[in-house]
Amino acid sequence: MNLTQTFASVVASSQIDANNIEPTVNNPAVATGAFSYMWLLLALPLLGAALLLIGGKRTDKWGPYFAIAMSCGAFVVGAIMYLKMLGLPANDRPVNLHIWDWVIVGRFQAPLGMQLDQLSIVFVLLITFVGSLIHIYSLGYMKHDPEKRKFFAYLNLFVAAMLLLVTADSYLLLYVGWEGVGLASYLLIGFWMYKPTAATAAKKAFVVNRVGDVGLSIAIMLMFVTFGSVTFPGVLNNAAEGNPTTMTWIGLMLLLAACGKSAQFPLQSWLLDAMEGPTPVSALIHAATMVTAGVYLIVRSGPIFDATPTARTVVMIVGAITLMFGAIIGCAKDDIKKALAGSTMSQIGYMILAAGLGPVGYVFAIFHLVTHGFFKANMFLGAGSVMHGMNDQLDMRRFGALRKVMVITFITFSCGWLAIMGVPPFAGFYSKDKIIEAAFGVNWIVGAVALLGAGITAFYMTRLWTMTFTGKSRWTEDNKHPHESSSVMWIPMAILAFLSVVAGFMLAGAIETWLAPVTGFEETELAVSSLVMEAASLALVIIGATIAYLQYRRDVPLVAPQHVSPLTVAARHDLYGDAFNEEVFMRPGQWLTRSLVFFDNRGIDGLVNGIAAALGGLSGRMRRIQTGFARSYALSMLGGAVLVIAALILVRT
Amino acid sequence: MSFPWLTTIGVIPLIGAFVIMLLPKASNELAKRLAVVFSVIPLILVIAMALQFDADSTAEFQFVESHSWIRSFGISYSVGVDGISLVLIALSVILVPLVILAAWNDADDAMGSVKGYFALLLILETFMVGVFAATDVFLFYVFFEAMLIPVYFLIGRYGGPGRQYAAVKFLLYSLVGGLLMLAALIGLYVVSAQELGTGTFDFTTLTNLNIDPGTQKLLFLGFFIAFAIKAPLVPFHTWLPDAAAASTPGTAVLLVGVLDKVGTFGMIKLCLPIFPAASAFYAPVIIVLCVVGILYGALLAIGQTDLKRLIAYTSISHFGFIGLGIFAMTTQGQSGSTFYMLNHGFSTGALFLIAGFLMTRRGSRLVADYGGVYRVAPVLAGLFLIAGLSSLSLPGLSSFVSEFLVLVGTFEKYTVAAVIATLGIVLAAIYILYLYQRTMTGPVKAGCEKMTDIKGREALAIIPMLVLLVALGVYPKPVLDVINPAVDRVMLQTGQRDPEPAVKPLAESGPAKQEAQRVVGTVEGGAR
Amino acid sequence: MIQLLGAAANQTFEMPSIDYHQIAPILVVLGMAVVSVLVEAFVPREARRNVQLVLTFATLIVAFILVVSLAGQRALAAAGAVAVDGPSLFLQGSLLILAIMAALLVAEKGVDSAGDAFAARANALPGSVDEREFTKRGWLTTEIWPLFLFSVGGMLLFVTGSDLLILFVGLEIMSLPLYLLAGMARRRRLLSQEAAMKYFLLGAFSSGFFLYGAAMLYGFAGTVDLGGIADAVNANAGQNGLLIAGMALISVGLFFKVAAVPFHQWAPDVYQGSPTSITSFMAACVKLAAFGAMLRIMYVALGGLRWDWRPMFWVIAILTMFVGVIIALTQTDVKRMLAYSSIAHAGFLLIAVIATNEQGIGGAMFYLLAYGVATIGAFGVVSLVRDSTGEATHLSSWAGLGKRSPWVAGAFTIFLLSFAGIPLTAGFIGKFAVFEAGVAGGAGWLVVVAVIASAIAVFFYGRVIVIMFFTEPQADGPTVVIPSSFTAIAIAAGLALTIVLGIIPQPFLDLAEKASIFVR
Amino acid sequence: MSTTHYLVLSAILFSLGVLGVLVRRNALIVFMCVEMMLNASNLAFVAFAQQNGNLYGQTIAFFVMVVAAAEVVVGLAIIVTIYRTRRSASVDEPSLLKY
Repeated sequence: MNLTQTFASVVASSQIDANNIEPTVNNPAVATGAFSYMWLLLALPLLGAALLLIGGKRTDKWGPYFAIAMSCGAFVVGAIMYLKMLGLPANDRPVNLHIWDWVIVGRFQAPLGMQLDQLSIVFVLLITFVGSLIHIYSLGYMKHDPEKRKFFAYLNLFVAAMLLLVTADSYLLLYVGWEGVGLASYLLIGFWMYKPTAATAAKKAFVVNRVGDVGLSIAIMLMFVTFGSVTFPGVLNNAAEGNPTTMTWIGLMLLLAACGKSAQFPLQSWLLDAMEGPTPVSALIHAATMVTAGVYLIVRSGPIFDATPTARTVVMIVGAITLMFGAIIGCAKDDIKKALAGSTMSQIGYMILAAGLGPVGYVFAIFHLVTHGFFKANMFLGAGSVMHGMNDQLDMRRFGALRKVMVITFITFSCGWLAIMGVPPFAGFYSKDKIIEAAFGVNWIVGAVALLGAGITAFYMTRLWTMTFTGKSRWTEDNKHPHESSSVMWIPMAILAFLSVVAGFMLAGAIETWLAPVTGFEETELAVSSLVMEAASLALVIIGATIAYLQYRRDVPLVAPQHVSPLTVAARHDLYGDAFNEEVFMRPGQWLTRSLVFFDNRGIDGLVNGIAAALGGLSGRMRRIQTGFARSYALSMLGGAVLVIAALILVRT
Repeated sequence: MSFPWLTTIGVIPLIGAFVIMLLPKASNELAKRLAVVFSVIPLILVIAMALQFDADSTAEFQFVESHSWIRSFGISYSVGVDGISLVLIALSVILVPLVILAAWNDADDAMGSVKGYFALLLILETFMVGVFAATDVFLFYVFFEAMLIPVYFLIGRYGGPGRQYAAVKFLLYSLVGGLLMLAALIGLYVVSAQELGTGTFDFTTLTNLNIDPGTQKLLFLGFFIAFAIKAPLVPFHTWLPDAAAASTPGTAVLLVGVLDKVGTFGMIKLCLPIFPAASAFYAPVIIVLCVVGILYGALLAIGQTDLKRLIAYTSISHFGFIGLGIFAMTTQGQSGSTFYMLNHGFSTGALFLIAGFLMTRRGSRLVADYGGVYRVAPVLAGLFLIAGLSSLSLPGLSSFVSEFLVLVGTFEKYTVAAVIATLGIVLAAIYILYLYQRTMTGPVKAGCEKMTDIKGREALAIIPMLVLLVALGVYPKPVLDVINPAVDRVMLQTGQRDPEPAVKPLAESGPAKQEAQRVVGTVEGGAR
Repeated sequence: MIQLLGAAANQTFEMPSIDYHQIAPILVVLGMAVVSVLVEAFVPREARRNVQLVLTFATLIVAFILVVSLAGQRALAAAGAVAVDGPSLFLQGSLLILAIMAALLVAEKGVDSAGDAFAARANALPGSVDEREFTKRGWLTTEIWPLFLFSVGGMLLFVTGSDLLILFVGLEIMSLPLYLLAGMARRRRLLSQEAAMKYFLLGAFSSGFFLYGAAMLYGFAGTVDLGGIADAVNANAGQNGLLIAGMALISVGLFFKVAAVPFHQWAPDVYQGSPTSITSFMAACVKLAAFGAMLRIMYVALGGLRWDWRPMFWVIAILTMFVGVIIALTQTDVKRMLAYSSIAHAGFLLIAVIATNEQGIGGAMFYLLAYGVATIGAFGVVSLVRDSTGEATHLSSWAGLGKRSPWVAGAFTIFLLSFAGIPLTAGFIGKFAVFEAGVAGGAGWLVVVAVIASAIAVFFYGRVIVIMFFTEPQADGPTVVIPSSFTAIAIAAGLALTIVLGIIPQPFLDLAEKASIFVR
Repeated sequence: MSTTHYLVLSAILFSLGVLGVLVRRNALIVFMCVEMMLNASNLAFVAFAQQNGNLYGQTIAFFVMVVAAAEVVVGLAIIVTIYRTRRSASVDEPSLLKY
């Protein structure tokens, strides 16, 4: 319980007034002492991945354990860094480790360096902690998979990339981590590549993420052109000087990147398909860590967004739209993982929305990110446990009454369920209600959306919970004997469940203090007291949960009913996100590709071959002039002579 | 006179070729082994030479050798290297032994003599070293054209179906360009004779000429079209897919990996410094061509059904990037392009070789004939993925560094072009991953069940390239340090400067600053 | 000679002082040609061939040594009739080298089972009993040797002639034996005779033009001395019908000899029909001699009028290049293809004439030498590829030659690459020199046109390589005959010179450069 | 008579010769026409010699006659051989060498 203890001690140790703190100038000190070993954070998991991949089958036996050790090792390193950081005054906490010069060309200077500050250490701890738990869980979940070693290698690779993402000291290096996690995600979603669906989903995830990466690329280029630098200090400390239009563009491009990675509207479509991957992957990557990278990016780039209200508003709107989008999809899905994926999308919508609120929201975005990391990972692992017990069945209509046979899973899952709904005193209550409050403080429409989202969240999560664990069993023939998972799987779930319960309580208040020096913080000004807000949201949650419980408690048809409202149909089709992509991008794209292939063969190459053919034809004609008759040759000579004379006379005149 | 590094490096493969040709019949195995030996020696020499290369030298060229050759036309045998050419020579001498290893069984006596194949590869190596090392423009041209002949035979004699058409097409395209360049070359000589009294082909002297802009434009076109055909830029590209598809994988690697670089090398080393005004004049048009090429090549790659044609089209897209960086005329763009040339050689080289391994196993060039290969040959699939990821410029691999530098360099001057070009990275993801999906994933296709995984010799050919891609991605400094001074010189010769950033930075984060911080840090650390 | 005639006009005949050393090469060759005729008359049949061979080669070598001994001289010799200057010596030297190589081919007796490449007796009817009888007896037409020597002598005269009469006489001495030689092939005699007749009639027709042009110029200038004509041109810059007509008609005669379009049509037929060794002699030496004369006339006599004749030459040059390369594209006979290629080369060479500068002279001379050695080598190879009916000149029968006889095919490839102007071959340096002269002489765009034509030309050169190396051999395809050392030496010399001139051209360029000023 | 008359006559003869080469089929006649062109030149030379007051032209005419004689020898040899082979002296007779 290292994390909770340490977070709790924050409350005691730093009693700075948390109201309205300006972020300090981003000027990290050079890492010394223990900090100079922060490269181990990256090196350990990277070593694990490299060893397992290069070592091949030789490492099959001990590989997974080695990977777990590397991940846990990274957590230990992170924890030491954190403790070390605690001992420093707030403004001295950011440290920078210059590893070596990386891309140095003219004015373009991107060092290979790590920056550890209050914001990144939160992520480091979250990633390594949840990551390690999921490593352990996978030991059980992937026990029988012949390619287990590879799976652990990819997990380690992911952890390394994710850590690079959050500890990079420049946007360019962040980009490396950014795509590194994309690669790991690609490999893990497509882990069962013999399934064409998995292969397609993996590719789709990567490609959609690349669309977002275009945004990140352009943002970095804009930063370089504007500030002559791509490092965090170089960009962020000067952000206020930038031309507002430029800053807006940078902001929007960063948002595009965030949309890709965090499955925000309109780049949300890959996340649901990504559920093709093994469940621990969904828990780690597509719930707890990677998908929150967008939030990290926006919060990290706070000074840029502070300089551009326009971009911030767009961020907020995108967050709000996705919030509803994910929630609605979550309501209609019968596949337990897809329902959870919809929920993830929606929750990240909350975070993005919070990040779009500016300094009033940054810390809550991170707060929710952390608590969500715990409870959503917990629920995904729970879902994995259910699947494990149910012979890889995913359809919730085939579940029911699992409460009795999978007691531990039921309990841990319930903790997560309560946490995500925001029932006090579970973790989500603290983090989500702060976001709703902050949203109301900025704009009541957005606030209302956030509030309504809380109700819908309660509905779909209760639906999921009810259909899975309560009611009558609707199990199929081949999985008549569900069973509880092994301890190696439930212990991580239990730990996460515990955190889903206490994290919010422990971190509330402390996290503002901790993060404020980096992100800045402003107290929300509300017309009504926060108690009223909390009551309203709780009421909505109870209403949503009750409706769901009543509806799905008893008779759930084995096949989804066909005559349902258009909204449900739309939600089942992911609100036509894929259909839209298909119609607007894929089909015209395919048409374009085909016609270009045709054009290249017949047009350009046709022209070239046509010239050749024309010359050949001309040659065929011209050689006919060579008739073989001496007299016609003589005539041609005479013609030539006339030509010569004519040419000479023409020149003369 | 110091040791003639470059001549030695260039001549050794040629000697090797002669030795191999003189071997008695039916000594094919010995020929292959000798080919490895004669291609590894230059590699060792280049490494030794590179270690002595002084990146901070003020001299334009190092390891200079110069002997008068054809005095009547002011032609000399002059070789020397700067950062750009050193990188490309290194690329050539690294790829040739790897290709020889990978191409071990590419040729058989039914097609033509096995000895001939390896002798031609070695002859080609000589010309490749020569073309990059030449500091006399005429000498450059001589190698530029002479290279065609071994390649012509490599394609036409040892290639697959359609090799005759492809070989002739390759030859004609290249020669049309080459001859236009010859005309421009002669023009350049006459201009230099008018200006200096006696004509010269010496590169450094030519860069100092003051050619009148109108003439520059004409001469520039002669050179540029030759290079654009070679590189190849859209719309001069259609020879490449045919040539790459019809040739053996080894030939394709050298063709696309090194030979085509001669085009982009010429653009940055000849067109820009000698014709600065014309380069600046045509740059916008060329930028447009390059951007079109990036997207066009990528879209066509997506639409291909033939493995090698597909890879060839990806290269067309990549050459768009290289051209873009060169004609953006910024330090970042040009350094990026130069570095890109190196990386592209490795990534595309690896792709072609692995495609070749697939083809030897399955006997088909069609993408549709493959599927599920990763189950039967996981290592092969894994290596293919890494090569592919490098082709799509995954951050962390060296191709990312170069591609990003190109984009950022372009963005400084041609924002819209850079933004459109950035879309190329999405298309790159599509063509590579779609290819990977179709060939490697899914259920095992009929005909692929018996595929064996990669063997020792094949792995030995591929892995060095991939290792270099990863290593240079993480630590590109050694290469960038070599390239940067050369690019700075090109910028100076072209009279171009990088634009200033819009905001004067308050907090610098350059190395100087870093250094200062480090010092302060240690002092504090010591005090603590 | 003009002085000689002038002296006659003054009624006081003075013996002109003639430095015989200066005209010794010509005298030796022509004199020995006469001796060669006597050999035909007095030496027994069995010994004739050997005697003729020794005589011919000795003559050519001695003449070459004499040319070398004249190096550096610059004078109008033989009372102004011939010019001993750089160009003429360089061209004479080149001519003699090429003639020796061609003579080696002519002397070949090992490839045809029935004897050498010439009809046993040229007057025997093809297919007649007589012919078979002569063949069986193994008779050889040794008359080719005096004819050969006369032709060489004519060429030597043609490139040095400094007045129009000498040029005309040289032209005829050069051509008349060739008409006969063209018709003497042992195999495919109908073709050979047809070639001879066409060559003769059209050749005579063209020399009619040349002579009438000479008459016009004489009418204009009052002299046939090239220097005298130049003086008259400079003195009389205005419009003059005689001058224009003379210039035009003389040009026609020269264009015919170099096979420029539209005066080229004889060339493919004659090249194809003649015995291959004679074709090589014509292609290399006649072209060289004719261009030598053309350069002299256009530079020395008509140089002052270059602005008048240049546009006309532009037109002819462009026509020549394009017609040559385009028709060559679809040729299926190797010899005919080489003929069209030779037409295209004439087009490239015209650029050097148009340049009207010193580089033009030097460049053209180098080009002619480079082209000549490759041509003789290439035809030498052609003469080796045979099937049961003689030479297999149809391209399709060359399929897979590279696999059967890699060295012969390799040699032919080098010659083709030289024709195509690929670097490291002689042809490239030649092309470079000529194009450089063109650009320096203000014909930049013509060079661009030439470059495009060269690119088209690559197609048919490349096609031959494709056929030889990239296609499978036919089962009953022709074989490469192992020649005697005559042809082998000729091909090897061609190969060696093609490569040496390509890689270390400087000594030859030096020579050509030093030799690039006409005396007048 | 002035020189012009001779020149006109010479031009007419030359043209006739050219025309004859173009229109006549018999190789012998064609050859005769070529000889006529040479003789037209001779006439011009002689006329110009008269006009210019020197003997060059007249001397040249002698040379040309010699050359023409040589040409006859060669030409007749060729034509006769062809005639013996083909039983025809037509220049249009089967032409095997073309295109």
